[in-house]
Amino acid sequence: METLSFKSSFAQAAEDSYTNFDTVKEWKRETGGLALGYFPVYFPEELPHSLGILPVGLYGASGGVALDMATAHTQSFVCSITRSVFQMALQGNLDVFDGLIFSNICDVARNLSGITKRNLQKRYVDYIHLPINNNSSYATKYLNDEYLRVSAALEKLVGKKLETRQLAKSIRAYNERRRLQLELVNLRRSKPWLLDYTEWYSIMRSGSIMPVEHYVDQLQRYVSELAAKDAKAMDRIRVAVVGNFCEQPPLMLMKVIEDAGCYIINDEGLLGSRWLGNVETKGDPLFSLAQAYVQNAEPLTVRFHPDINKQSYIANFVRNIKADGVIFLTPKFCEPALYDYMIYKSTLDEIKMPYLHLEYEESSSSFEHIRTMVETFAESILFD
Amino acid sequence: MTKYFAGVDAGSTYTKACLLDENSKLVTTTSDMTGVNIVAATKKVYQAALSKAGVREDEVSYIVGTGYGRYKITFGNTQVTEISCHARGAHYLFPNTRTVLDMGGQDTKAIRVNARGEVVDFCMNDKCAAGTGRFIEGSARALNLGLSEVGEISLKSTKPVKISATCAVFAEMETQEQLAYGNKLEDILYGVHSSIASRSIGLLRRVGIEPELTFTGGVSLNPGMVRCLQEQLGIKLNTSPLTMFCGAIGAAEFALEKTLAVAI
Amino acid sequence: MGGENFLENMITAGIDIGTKNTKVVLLEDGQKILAKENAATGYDFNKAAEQTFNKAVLESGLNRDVVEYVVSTGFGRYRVSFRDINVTDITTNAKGARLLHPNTSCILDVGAGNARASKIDENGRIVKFRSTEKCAAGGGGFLEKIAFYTGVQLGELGDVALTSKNPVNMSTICSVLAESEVINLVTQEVPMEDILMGAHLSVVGRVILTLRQVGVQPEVTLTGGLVLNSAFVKALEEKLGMKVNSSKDLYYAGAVGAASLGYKRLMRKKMSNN
Amino acid sequence: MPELVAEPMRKELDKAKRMQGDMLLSYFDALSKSGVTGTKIGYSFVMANPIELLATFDILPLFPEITSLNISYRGGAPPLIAQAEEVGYSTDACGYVKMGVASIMDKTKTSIGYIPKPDILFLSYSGCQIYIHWWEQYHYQTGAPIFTIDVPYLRDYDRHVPKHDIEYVAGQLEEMIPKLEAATGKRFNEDKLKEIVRLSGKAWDLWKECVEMGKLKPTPFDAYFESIYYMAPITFARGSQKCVDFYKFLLDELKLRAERGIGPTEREDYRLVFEGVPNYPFFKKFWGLFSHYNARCVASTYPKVAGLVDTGSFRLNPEKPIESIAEYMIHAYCNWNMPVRTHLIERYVKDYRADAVVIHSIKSCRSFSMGQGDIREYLAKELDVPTLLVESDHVDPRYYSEAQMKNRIDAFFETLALRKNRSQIN
Ligand SMILES: Nc1ncnc2c1ncn2[C@@H]1O[C@H](COP(=O)(O)OP(=O)(O)O)[C@@H](O)[C@H]1O
Ligand SMILES: Nc1ncnc2c1ncn2[C@@H]1O[C@H](COP(=O)(O)OP(=O)(O)O)[C@@H](O)[C@H]1O
Ligand code: SF4
Ligand code: SF4
Ligand code: SF4
Repeated sequence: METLSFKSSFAQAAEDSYTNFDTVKEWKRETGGLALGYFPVYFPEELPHSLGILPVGLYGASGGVALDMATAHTQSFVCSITRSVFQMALQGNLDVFDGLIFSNICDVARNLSGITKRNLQKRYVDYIHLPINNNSSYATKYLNDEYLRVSAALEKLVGKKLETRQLAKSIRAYNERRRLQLELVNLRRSKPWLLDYTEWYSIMRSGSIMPVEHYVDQLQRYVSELAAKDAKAMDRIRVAVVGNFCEQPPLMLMKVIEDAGCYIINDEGLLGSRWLGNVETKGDPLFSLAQAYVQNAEPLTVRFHPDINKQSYIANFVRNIKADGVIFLTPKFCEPALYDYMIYKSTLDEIKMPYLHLEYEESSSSFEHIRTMVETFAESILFD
Repeated sequence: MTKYFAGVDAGSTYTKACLLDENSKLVTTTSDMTGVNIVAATKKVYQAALSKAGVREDEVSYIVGTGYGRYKITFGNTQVTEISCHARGAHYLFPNTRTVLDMGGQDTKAIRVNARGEVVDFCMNDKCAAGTGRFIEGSARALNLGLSEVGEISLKSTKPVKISATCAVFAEMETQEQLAYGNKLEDILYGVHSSIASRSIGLLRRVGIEPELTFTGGVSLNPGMVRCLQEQLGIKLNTSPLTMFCGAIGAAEFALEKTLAVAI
Repeated sequence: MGGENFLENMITAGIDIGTKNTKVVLLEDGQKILAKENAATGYDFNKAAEQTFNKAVLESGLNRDVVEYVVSTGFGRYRVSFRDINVTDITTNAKGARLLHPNTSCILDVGAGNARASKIDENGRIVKFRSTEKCAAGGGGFLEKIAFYTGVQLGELGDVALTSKNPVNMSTICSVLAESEVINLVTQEVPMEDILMGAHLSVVGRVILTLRQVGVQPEVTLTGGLVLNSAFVKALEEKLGMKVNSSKDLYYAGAVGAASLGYKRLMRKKMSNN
Repeated sequence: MPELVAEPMRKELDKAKRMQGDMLLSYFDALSKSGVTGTKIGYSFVMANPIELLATFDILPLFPEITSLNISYRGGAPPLIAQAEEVGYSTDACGYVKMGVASIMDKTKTSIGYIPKPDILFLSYSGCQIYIHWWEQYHYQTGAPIFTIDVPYLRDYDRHVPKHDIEYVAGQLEEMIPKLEAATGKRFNEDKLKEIVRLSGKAWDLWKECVEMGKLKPTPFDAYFESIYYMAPITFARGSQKCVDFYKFLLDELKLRAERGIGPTEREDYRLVFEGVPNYPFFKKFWGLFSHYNARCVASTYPKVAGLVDTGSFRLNPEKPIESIAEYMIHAYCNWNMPVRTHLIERYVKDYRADAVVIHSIKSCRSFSMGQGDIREYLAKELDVPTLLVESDHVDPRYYSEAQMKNRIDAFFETLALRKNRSQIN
């Protein structure tokens, strides 16, 4: 395994994206460019990228900061990612970012944008309302205008104009990233023993902090080396992990799940980065970007899809990826995840697919309870 | 004849009483477990204070009750919440107090006070972030340790364990799981104290931390807690063996003031 | 080796390290209980396991070496140095419950920290299981705390509660809140037994939720420390509207299940060696 | 509620409250008869609904928020919540959702009777995202179709709404018309819509006058605890003559109170601003903790969830019905970002000459509660307005601890008394 040379750079970048952002600082120093932090799940990274701004995903501090300042401003019954991101905003970890952007992932994140603004008066803090009524004929035009609004704000920030050619170029770069990430997804689905979850995770995560060209370059080499690799498969159950789309579970927890006898062949962690597939670059690229969102976005808990039946969606999904079981891994106090659990679970009951529901916090450091539950779960499937 | 003023703090764990004389001098303090019979406990602790000071009942002009059981102090003249009383009591012991952290058995309060010891702003723990003396007691009992031991033991920690859960219920589970991982007792206990400290600091930030900060309530007797708070805050706290009595002292001060007000 | 009798008189041990108590059972041929012991877990799990195990051996009057296989379970299962294998307590409790009450189809295991409900099929396989939600946790440990505040001995807790005619309604979901509510009730001098019964009912309410989530189906068997608590059992039966298996031996269900699983493993091992 | 005013007088002055109660009863009655009358039931939200459009098609709106809060007010929440949790809903989930889902499970009878199932689910995504999840639950539970109106969040910190937001919302409303025609078999009648919008606009104007009576010193009514009764008709009866009549009546009653110098408490010692959803299971007890100190609420945010009537942010215009409804929908309280919400409270404190702010925070409603800590920070630290933040739940009695609540409120009034005394001396 150690032969894969880029492994450590992925891991380093991922580690850096929790609280330090040294990579970003260095990039800024070298290029003189600006950086923009964005909150999960969906964000049109192409917009800042085409203006020379580095977009960086903010996925929580993974327990790396004390939450004392956040506690003063937020209630205790909200998820940890919002509190740790806010704490970082207050205590300066996010000073490296020239702007912060949120979107409509949930009520908590939405209000987080406002209180961040109030406390960081001078910073550019924005909010994108991504349309949920995507079968309205007005949705794409609306989003197109919304992207124009945000672009105008970003243009003001960098003092540069958005150029169509540049945007098309950015879209192509991100298309490539999405393609490679999907390739890796498929590889792991078919041969999960080729790489540990931790490794897989740091590769995906570093995609949201590294400059995209550099990342694509590394990932390309990685994927081809990995595809050629051979490793021994173990007798484990194949599980899909559902619900961790925003706050990220501690890596240790995922390790506990795998060690208890599972291969995680699907997870929703950092899903936003691989959502839309290939975006058209001919014609008006901004419009295409808006259209891609309205038409292609993957069904996901925090996204409403008027035309997709979630019940048949989950049934087909677990069938297609040949899962033996589903683990609902939901962040503590994350309501959206808890509601979809209800919809999905009734279908899984019907198709007799075993499932297990677990809760976590990004800062959790004890997993005994989870270990017991997952071991029992694996035992009940393995020794069927 | 000297006149005396009494404060009785009927807390969830301990009942405390104190007497002040008319010059506002602290004459005596007493305390005992509250137990299940509050009325009896308050009477007992109050009587103990009288006999310890050699004061007759009729020499006491005014009695103020405070604490959760304040309405059960049948012999008291009036009641004041322990928030106002702790503020006054802290100001009595440390006149430069501007912020008070009171950690008792049932709840934790952060209080900002003015130069006269009057409450300007206060916050109490939300249930989901509750870090109180009760939780330390819980861990102590789970580990078969005495209350006064846990703080001492935690001081020996060299490799503190992180207890990250926010709510006391989860934190307690986590404590036990850390044992299952084979971590050392002192390191876990340090983690327990540290996690409660950080939760109380969140509370303190809500009112704003202005020096001097006085730490009151029963938990202020716990050296482990004092250490964690000082380390995390980076400032020194006022504490003394009397800070546990701040509620009662403040109540007695109110008793004195009330009498003065009536006299004028 | 030879003959049939090498498969007889096999002694296996089950060690269940719970958050509060460690329970050990010695089983002969996966059936007969030779000894059962329990002791507080404390903070040195291996030591607790070792001592309780020795006590059980002593009680059985056997020699330590005759124990051929040791299965550890419960939340400290990884810390038993002399285990042959470890199994989760959900599995062992289900096994133990079925051994002691063969018609069991639902198992409710209530320990100190939380409760787990599981449902088994006719072959004893677990088909569904669930643990109390974190916020609704708090099983026996909560009652112990209440016992402490009210000054009632743990052993008498249930009996005192049963004398209540007018249990208080303590509906709070989380035990942090419930605890402070109890303190306030004590402050208001509500009769002790009414507070205690209220506390029992509140725990029952929470664990029944978990049981209903896997689907209640008779027979229901209760395992874990709360079988020793008469008020809990009664409240549970009343709220469920059915009889619940709650023999005292079920306190050891996890250890029994572990030892019986040990017996199976041992059999298989011996057969394949032979 | 404390009886501080002589009984006959009280009766005289509480006529509007009783009238509201009667209106609500006949509304519930109509709902329960819908099965017989064949009226189509459209589930809708209190915040930002296009009720005028539904009324044009004679769809009877059912607001699960209103049924849930009424059930809860009458002590009926626990069995419903338990029922929902037994099938797997989390204790952390919004109590309204759990009650709503349980109330239409087979054979459920609630404390206000049987709740009819939806024929259509009108989803207005404005502020609360739980709305989406809630309606999805119903959709999978009953198969009723969801008609969606996506309402962009107010992103601007100066309350500016970009043109494309209004176009988008208005466009969706237009798109809904043929769908409604298909669902009800009725033709769209623009004149009818205009008339309904006109009546709505009238009711809003009167309600605005009512809430602004809180500016009087002393205030003739409690703008939180009493408003919670008064706010109901504007939600469920908006667009009808009856609704207009109600607010006329209420306004007269409030004027009469003001004239005679009476109000909800014996005296007015404290003027408070309230933020947050109330706790319905303990509503009167909770009120009592404040009225005990002769504290009256002069302005509050929650009674305006049906429409931010006193902010000048929308105005229904019969000539431009669709656009003005769109604008109304965008300016829903929870659709406002936090700085704008905070400034509204700040303005209330100033305009209504309040002494303090009380925030009641709901554990399972993050749309309101996330950020209330920050509101407190701003008011207490930057404006030096005494602010109390207490928490419980809107429907779930399991999160209310009376002793703790009382302790906090008592202490708060002790500090207010100190402040008052001082300002009198100075
Ligand atoms: N000697 C001690 N050492 C350490 N902690 C103590 C000591 N005495 C009391 N405490 C702590 O103080 C708490 C009780 O504090 P107290 O202020 O008396 O509470 P209350 O007012 O609610 O009764 C106990 O829970 C315990 O944790
Ligand atoms: N003798 C007893 N009488 C009544 N209840 C008891 C007794 N012993 C234990 N319990 C109850 O059982 C709980 C502990 O159960 P146990 O199954 O030993 O827990 P764990 O497995 O988590 O260690 C205690 O919290 C207590 O409520
Ligand atoms: S983890 Fe859930 S609740 Fe928290 S911000 Fe993300 S989606 Fe919202
Ligand atoms: S158990 Fe903890 S997190 Fe849950 S409600 Fe209680 S205090 Fe809050
Ligand atoms: S979360 Fe709040 S705003 Fe949303 S439905 Fe529930 S109570 Fe209403």
